[in-house]
Amino acid sequence: MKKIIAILLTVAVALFVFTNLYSGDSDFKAFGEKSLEETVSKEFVNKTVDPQRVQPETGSANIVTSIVVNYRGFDTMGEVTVLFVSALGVALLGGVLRKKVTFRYKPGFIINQGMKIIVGIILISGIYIFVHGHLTPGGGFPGGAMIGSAFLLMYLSDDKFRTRIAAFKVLEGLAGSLIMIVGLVGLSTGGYFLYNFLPNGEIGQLLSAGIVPVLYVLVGLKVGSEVSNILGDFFIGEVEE
Amino acid sequence: MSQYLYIALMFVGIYGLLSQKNILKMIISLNIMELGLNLFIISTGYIKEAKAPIILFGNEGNYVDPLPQAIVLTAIVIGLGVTAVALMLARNIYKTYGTYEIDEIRGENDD
Amino acid sequence: MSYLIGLMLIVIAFLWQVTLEGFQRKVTAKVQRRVGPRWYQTFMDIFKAFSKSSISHGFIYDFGAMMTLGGTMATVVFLPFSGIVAFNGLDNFFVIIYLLAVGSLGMAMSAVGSGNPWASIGVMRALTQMVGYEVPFMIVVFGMIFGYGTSSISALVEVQAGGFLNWHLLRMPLGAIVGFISLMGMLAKKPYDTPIAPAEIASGPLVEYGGKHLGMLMLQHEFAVFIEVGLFVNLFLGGGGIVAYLIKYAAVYLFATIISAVLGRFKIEQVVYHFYKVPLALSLIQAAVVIFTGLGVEIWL
Amino acid sequence: MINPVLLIAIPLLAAFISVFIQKLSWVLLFGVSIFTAISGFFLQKGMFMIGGWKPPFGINLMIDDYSFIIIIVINLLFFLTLLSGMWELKKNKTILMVILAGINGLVMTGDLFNLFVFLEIITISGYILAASSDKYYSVFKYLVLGTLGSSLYLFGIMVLYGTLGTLNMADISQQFPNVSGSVKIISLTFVFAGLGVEAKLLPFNAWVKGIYGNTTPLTGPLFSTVFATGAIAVFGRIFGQILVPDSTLIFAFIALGLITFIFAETSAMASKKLRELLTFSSIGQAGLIITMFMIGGFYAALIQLINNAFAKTILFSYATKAYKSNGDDTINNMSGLFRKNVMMGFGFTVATLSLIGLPLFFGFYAKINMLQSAFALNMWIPALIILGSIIEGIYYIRLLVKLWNPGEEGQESSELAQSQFVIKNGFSLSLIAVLIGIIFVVSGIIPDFLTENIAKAADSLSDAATYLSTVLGGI
Amino acid sequence: MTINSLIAQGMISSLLVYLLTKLNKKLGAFLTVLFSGYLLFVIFGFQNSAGEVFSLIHFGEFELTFMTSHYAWYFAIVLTLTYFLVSFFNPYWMKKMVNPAAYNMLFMVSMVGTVGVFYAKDFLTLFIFYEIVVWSSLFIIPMGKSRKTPVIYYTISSIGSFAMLYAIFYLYHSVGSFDIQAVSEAMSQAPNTYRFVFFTMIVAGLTKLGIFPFHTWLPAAHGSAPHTFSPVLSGGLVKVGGFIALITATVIPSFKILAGDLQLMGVPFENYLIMLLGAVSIVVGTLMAIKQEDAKKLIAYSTVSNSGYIIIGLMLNDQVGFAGGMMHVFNHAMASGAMFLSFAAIAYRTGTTKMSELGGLIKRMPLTFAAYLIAIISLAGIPPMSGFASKWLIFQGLASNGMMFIALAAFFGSIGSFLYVFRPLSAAFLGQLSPKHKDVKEVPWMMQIPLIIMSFLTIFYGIFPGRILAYISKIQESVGLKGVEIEGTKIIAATGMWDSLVITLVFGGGFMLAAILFFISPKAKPVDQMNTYTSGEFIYDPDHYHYAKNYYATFENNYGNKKRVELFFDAVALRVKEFGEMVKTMFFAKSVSFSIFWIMLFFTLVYFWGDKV
Repeated sequence: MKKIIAILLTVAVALFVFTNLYSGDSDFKAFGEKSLEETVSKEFVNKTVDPQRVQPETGSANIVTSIVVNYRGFDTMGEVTVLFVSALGVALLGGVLRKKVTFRYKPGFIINQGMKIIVGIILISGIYIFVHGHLTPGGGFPGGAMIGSAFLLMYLSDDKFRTRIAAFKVLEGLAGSLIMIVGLVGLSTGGYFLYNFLPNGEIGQLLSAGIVPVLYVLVGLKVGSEVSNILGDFFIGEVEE
Repeated sequence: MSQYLYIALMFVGIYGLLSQKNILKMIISLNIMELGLNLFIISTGYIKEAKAPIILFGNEGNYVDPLPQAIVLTAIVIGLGVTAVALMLARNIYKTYGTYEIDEIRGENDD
Repeated sequence: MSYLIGLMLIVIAFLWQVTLEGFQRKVTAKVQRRVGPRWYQTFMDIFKAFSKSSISHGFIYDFGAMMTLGGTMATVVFLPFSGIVAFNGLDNFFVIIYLLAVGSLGMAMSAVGSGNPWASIGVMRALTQMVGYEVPFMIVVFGMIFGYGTSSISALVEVQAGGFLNWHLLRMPLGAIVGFISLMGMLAKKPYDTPIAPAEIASGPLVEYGGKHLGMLMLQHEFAVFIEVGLFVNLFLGGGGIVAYLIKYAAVYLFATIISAVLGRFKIEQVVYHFYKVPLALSLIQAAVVIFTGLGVEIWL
Repeated sequence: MINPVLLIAIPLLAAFISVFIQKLSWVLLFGVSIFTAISGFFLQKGMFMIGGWKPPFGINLMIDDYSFIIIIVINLLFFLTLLSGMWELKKNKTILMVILAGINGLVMTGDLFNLFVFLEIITISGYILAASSDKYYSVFKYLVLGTLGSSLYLFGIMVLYGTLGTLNMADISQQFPNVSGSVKIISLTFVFAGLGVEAKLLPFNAWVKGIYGNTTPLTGPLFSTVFATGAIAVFGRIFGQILVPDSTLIFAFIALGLITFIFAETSAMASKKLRELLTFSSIGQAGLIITMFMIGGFYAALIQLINNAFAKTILFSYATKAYKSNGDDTINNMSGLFRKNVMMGFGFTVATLSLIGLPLFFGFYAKINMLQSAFALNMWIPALIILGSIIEGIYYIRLLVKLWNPGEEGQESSELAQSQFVIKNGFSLSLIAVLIGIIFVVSGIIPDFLTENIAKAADSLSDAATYLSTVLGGI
Repeated sequence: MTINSLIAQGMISSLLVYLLTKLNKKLGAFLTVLFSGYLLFVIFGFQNSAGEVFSLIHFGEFELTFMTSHYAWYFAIVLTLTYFLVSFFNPYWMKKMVNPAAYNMLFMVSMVGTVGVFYAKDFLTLFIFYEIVVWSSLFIIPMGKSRKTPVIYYTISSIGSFAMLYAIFYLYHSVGSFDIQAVSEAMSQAPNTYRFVFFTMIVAGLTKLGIFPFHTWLPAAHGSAPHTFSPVLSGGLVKVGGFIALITATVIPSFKILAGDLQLMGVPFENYLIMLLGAVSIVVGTLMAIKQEDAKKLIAYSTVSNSGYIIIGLMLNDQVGFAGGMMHVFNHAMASGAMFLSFAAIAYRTGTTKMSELGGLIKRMPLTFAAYLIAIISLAGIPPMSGFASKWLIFQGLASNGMMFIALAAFFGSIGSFLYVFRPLSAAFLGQLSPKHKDVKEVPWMMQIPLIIMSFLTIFYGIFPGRILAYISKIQESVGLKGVEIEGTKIIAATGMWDSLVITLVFGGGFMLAAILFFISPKAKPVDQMNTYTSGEFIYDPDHYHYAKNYYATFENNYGNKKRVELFFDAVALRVKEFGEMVKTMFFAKSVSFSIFWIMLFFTLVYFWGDKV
């Protein structure tokens, strides 16, 4: 009975949403039918938000990156903070458990050795991704996540790895502080927080797009260390069965 | 149209929240809902026959809307953070009450 | 001058009512097939009481006795007696009713001040009974006051002038019935003699009294009867000249005596219940008739 | 004059630094809090672009009179909370700094999606702080509802984006009236429900009981004042200025606000524990304030918001301290507790009376303004507000009478019957209580010295044109 | 001296009193005496002032102003007098109080508050001070016996005050002004608005007066308040309700505005309805007072009954009845104040106010007894005390309008009052002295002062009621009524007249006559109280020989023993709580799904309801 009510209710609300969203007189742009001209994005794409700036406004080839890090860099700063807080939270919550993990299995030789090779590759590709965030798809977050996955692999394969969490904490804090400092430097040089105070260079170059790559690298490092932290904290309290 | 499916997916998540009594299942439901939502966000940026918004690829002008992509990036990360906290909470609940079933949790919120 | 008239009224009241009290005892005795005392027996009782020695239970015991007699005598002064009004215009119905209460209060205080629980119980009964009879009576008079626009008793007497057809006994028959029943209650005649109830509570408030205290209370009782019966005569029987007044008075009083002589005694809660069941309803009907239709006041024959 | 970005950037910077310099975190936290509390008064007004990108393309911070006053209030409250919860900070210092940044951002931001990000920052911080009570299931409930709420909010704003192609508040508020009804209803209800979770409106607020009811001296005042004020202020901003609902829908929202108010007050009346009672009172107040925002009584809503926030600081601090010191907060066991700490008792009483809206205290001014603006709409809303106030008054008076007067029922009040409870570490709270108490009394007699800025704030909220021109016309 | 500086002084000195009481308990209490005397003195100076306006402060965009008027002075003087007289008791109770400093402060605040209420020029000021009075008195009550009754008090008070607040803002919304004069003028054009306002605003008056069905707080609060505060509550604060009723029905002239409405027995039906409530409260108050065991509760119920007289008198809005109602304000303040004070005196010496535990105190506390006796004679409306004057006027007013049913209640209450006022007299002062209280002494001289003053005033204005009525006739003329007619000591109503002086003299003469008779007769032999007729039994225990418990048990048998209104209010409170619990279980359930269900339901409802916005 309960489930039926649940289904009915969900379906009812869903139906109402559908009918309202896609009804004839709805202004909502149906799937794929919108035009870029009607959104603020057209200025992002054309890089013509601020006509007084040196063109192109951002040297980032990846427009998504230019939005994420430059036009809406503030969101990114917030999102990094969210991740930071949740990493802290996981640590705090896990701190209650206070028990070191031991796996029921013993990592074998193949895993041990294979890991050493693969981790390097993963780390490097991760770093590559966030360093080239302004040029190619990807960026700080995917890169950071890859770094995190590398460390997950290390956790899984090596019991002794778990001692270096403190280093991540420092890295995390440092990267975060640097992001803020970059923002503040922008404030003091350009008058705006997160102002792009570096030259944009030429689109397509690695050293282009002003502070975008700088920030994205910092974000990548931060995300990587945070993800690693989260994972590390999860391992702390694993209860032995 | 696939956008319908995304909204439907969101409601599937909500249905999960409505009907599930297991904490882990609820976390999964939340994730399903967020997934649907993220897909919906992405879909609002889709433009027919437009390309990824990367200038180097040479599709001058004819890009899909990049803003939803930026937003979804943020949304995903936030979802990740929430899920991490949720999982940790689930572990603490299990540690404290020895169960993941909501009905079996005793000793909270009773006055 | 007014004060002298007042004093005269007090004397008249004393002489007339004490005499009538003697007759009343005689009548009661006759009804009950007894011989009964002589008609001046009550005079003798009172004078004797004043000459005997007595005991005092303290200040309030004495003070209350004085207060009750003084208050009741003061009330007599304000009651119109066959057209004689000591203070012109001050014969207000409410003044009389409430001034009479001074006497009751004094007696109650004095009685309870004696410290005898029987007295307390008697006082309790007296007060309770008062709640019973006063309200219907006042409602009836209230109708009259509204009807004639005056609460002066002499004015209410005047409107009844000109033959017995103008009497309120006939104009307001229900009111008169209520008035009479209330009168019985005021007089504490059977069946409403619950507060005194000699066999039950040893004469209630009077249990401790002797000598001059008793004499004063007896006097007070006579004056109170004079006022109560006088009120009925004035309000329902149209007052009249001195002779007519006295005859009406005697008739009412003896009629009440005869009725009470053959009846038993109510319990106190029965008294209140009784008064609120029939007389109150009748009085309300009477008042409503007067107030809403004018029947009995403006419209009459 | 201080650039408002600093109110976000400096706490965040301090938070990041505190991770690797643990020992300094105590200093950092108080330093940052004092900095924000003071600099709130010297905030530069106007529109501030982040990264120099003009709205609606970039993100902007908006400091008009409205956010100005909210920022001052929130930062002061945060500082007071820190003072009263000084002994409870433990490992939460970093998170507190993040919260400070998040709540400031939440109030100042001029972008709907940015608002979502800040909302998430404070809710996730909230989950973590709430978990310090060890009531994990309650926190989980909060988490589920909070996530659901923010997802609904996100859906709502993405529908708006899909329709209008912009996320900037000013831009949206300009175009919103022309949007078709079906999009309006979707976006409004979803945004309303999403924010309703944080603002504690009735069907969305199941988490509140478990969280507020199990607070510590730190989290109690933090949630009930800082978070609540921030959330409701955002609510007021969005529904008072940006997405102004039409007549039909606003009626539903007002109804919900009033239902929240009255239902929560009845629940509070049925509560036997102090924290739970305060919890429901907070919910009720939130409902009331949101109702006022919805009917357009911005001035009254703001006054009541501030009144409620400062009053709840004392109430929750005291309640949580009493629980912390004695392990119990059943009201019946606390009889005569104020006799032991008269200063706190004074503050508590004044705060309560102000909350009920009795004259001589600031709350009365709020109440008469509420009634005035409610009467401007119709006759039933003020009647319901008054009904709720009666219920609220009853349980608060019951509480006060109990806490001031030890003694068994039917016996003369005497010290002998006094509760065995004590309040530990109460010195800072005593100071706060007396301070706020005096402010309440003084402003209750001469409200002008507080209300001048509030009136400006209310004006700026109802004056959408100025907001638009400041944001979109600027630079 | 102006009213506003007086108020400011009062508020400041209340703080001063608080601090001084902290230093020295007695000192603070003496300061309350001093200040209330000062207040009385200053207020007295405003006797002939009318229409003077004083501005207090700007309260936001509103301005709080005071205006002197005759009716304000009348109420203010009655209340300050009550406060002043009661304050003499304060120094002796400081040791027994749990929080004397707060008591003194709140005592002062409530006193100043009442002055503010009466002199308010506009409704906002009136409401502010009204609420100040409510909460300041509210916090004194729990210092007595009960922690529950203040809540009852607050609940009922707040029903009234919030109804008034609603009315005030409704008026402000429709008239655009808080000013009483302005509202009064505007209302004559808008009888429909006024009709609504009349009923909502008068609720405040009814609650404060303790009119049925809002009477439940009176016995609860008065009965359990500190002994020194009960007289203020009953004699003083209740009259604030009378003032509200006066403002609502007379200062805003209901008899003119509602002249077009259905008239019942000469008054608009609105007034008549309120009078009916007054009548019911007379009956209820009387019946309930009769059966109380605790003297304070008894007096509290008598207050209910007397409030009924006040409201009936005020609602009559005529020449005679209105004057009676107004005069009853004073009479009841003095009488009930004196009654409560005498029982405070008894409690001071014996520690109890339960009638069955007392008895025979007249020998030990004769002055208290005398004060009580005079008070009850006045309260029962027996000449020659002042209480008779007001009752007589009210009866005349009722009679000339033919309000039969209300008169029924009035008569019943009047006769019934004999019952209940006599009971404490009999049970506490008369009868057998309990051995427990053998060594009780008369109260200290300072506590005797108010008793003497109250008794004196009661007698004085009983003999010369014209002194008050002359002022009341000024009030009547200032609100557009015909002033009550007085000739020397004669009071003339349309349906009769009476002369208080003559009655007093005649009564005095009668008393002298009786006294002469008494003293010329043989001297009586004083005997011990236990030396009475005992049906021949030997009685040794005075306690058992004292008839005090269940005094009117037989009478009570005639009516039920259920407090129906209290039960009703309790039931309402219980329902509210149950509803609260239901809300808790419905919306704050343990399961998350539950609230998600509600959210979904909310969406569904919104979409159903406002399909297209």
